[in-house]
Amino acid sequence: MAASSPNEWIEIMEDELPTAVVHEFLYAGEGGGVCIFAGTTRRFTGEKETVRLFYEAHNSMALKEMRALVSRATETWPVLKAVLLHRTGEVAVGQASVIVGVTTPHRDDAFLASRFLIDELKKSVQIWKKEVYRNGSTEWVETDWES
Amino acid sequence: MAASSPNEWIEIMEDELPTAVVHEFLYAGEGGGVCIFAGTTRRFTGEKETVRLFYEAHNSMALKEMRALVSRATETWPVLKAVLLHRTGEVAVGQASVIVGVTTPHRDDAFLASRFLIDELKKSVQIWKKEVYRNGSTEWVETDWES
Amino acid sequence: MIVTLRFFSVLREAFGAGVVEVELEAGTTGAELIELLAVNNEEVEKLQSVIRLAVNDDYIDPTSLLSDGDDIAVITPVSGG
Amino acid sequence: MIVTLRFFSVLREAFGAGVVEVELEAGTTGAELIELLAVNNEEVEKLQSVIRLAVNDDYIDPTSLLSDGDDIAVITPVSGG
Repeated sequence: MAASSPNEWIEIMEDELPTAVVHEFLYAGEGGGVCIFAGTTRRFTGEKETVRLFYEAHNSMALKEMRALVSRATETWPVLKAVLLHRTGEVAVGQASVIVGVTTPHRDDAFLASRFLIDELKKSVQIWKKEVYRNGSTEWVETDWES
Repeated sequence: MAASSPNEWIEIMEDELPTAVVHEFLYAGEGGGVCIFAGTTRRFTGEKETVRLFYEAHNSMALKEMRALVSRATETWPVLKAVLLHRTGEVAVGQASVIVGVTTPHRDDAFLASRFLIDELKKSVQIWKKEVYRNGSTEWVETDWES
Repeated sequence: MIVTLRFFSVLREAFGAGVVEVELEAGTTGAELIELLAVNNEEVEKLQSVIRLAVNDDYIDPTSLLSDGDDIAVITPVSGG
Repeated sequence: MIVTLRFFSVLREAFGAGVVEVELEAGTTGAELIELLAVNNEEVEKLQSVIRLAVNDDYIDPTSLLSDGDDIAVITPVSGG
């Protein structure tokens, strides 16, 4: 699944997220501010040690929702370039499962738009996360339903 | 000038900023949230077309101030890893002159800490920027003095 | 009528399959389908109030009538990121 | 006494050099040094109210006395980022 427009790169992928290419893509916006958020696997949550995560997506719905979120961001802020990438399958501790990035003329908007994208992605994009703990047990992460 | 601690990478460099290495460094914090801001050269400001920037630093004072800013961030938020890199010399349009990055357990703090670092860097770090325009003219950027 | 159901995460594991075909009476609504699934599966029962259905990648109203051939995703609260 | 002055950006270009040694009377303060520079240089005159001096990488008070051998950075408003 490739970029949906020259200024938007929205993709669900099984491989490691290509961070250097994300920077190149966003810098090409020739804006002044680039804000990137990467969600990585946190090793400890309280006493529990996570060794990896497993992500599953309803790909077609998730991509549609990701495109809708980028559209909303673009309508709200002067977005020159936007990236929204999410991995599925196994993700080891210390790797990124999601990368959000935005280029805008000024930095205020880059921070606000990328904050919006990661917050909304977590609420509405049809992707589910399972924690795999050191002791071998696994758990699908439960979240509050927000419609 | 190398990293000042295993968790802080503060440097002034003449070469292109190493984005992939920045991600690796920040992911190694094993936190949950990584926020990176890159300041890139904006091509147009009003009617004026910038073709490149030139940065000059008082290196020893600038590094000292950058370390102080990272310390303040670390005292205020639960920062696991922090990156503060600034280029000097010529920077072309579409390249980053500065990269700020923070890893924290939760994303709120990553956004706040990196926002703090870029805002304060622009106010207090002893680095100066000259715009080089398409028509050949140049201009040292003037800013408000904030002590 | 025959519809296709798609399960993910907790429900995929609870049903032991990601995609199943089921026969429903004509005139079944979305809410009624969830009721039917809840009778035979305690994960569905537990999540019943927060499950949403989507047909052809669009969420539907619980009162919507399902149609023969519908491709129905059974969506539980998401947890990506 | 002899001190070293370091200029950057606008002032480096205005003075045509980044580092210069100057002779000052003993007992000269930071504010007096800026006055002296302003007399001979219109960029310093223009920026006089916002220039700060640093000795050995620490900002000093305008009333501080300078000492023989001081390495003095003449800092104008910064514009990095």
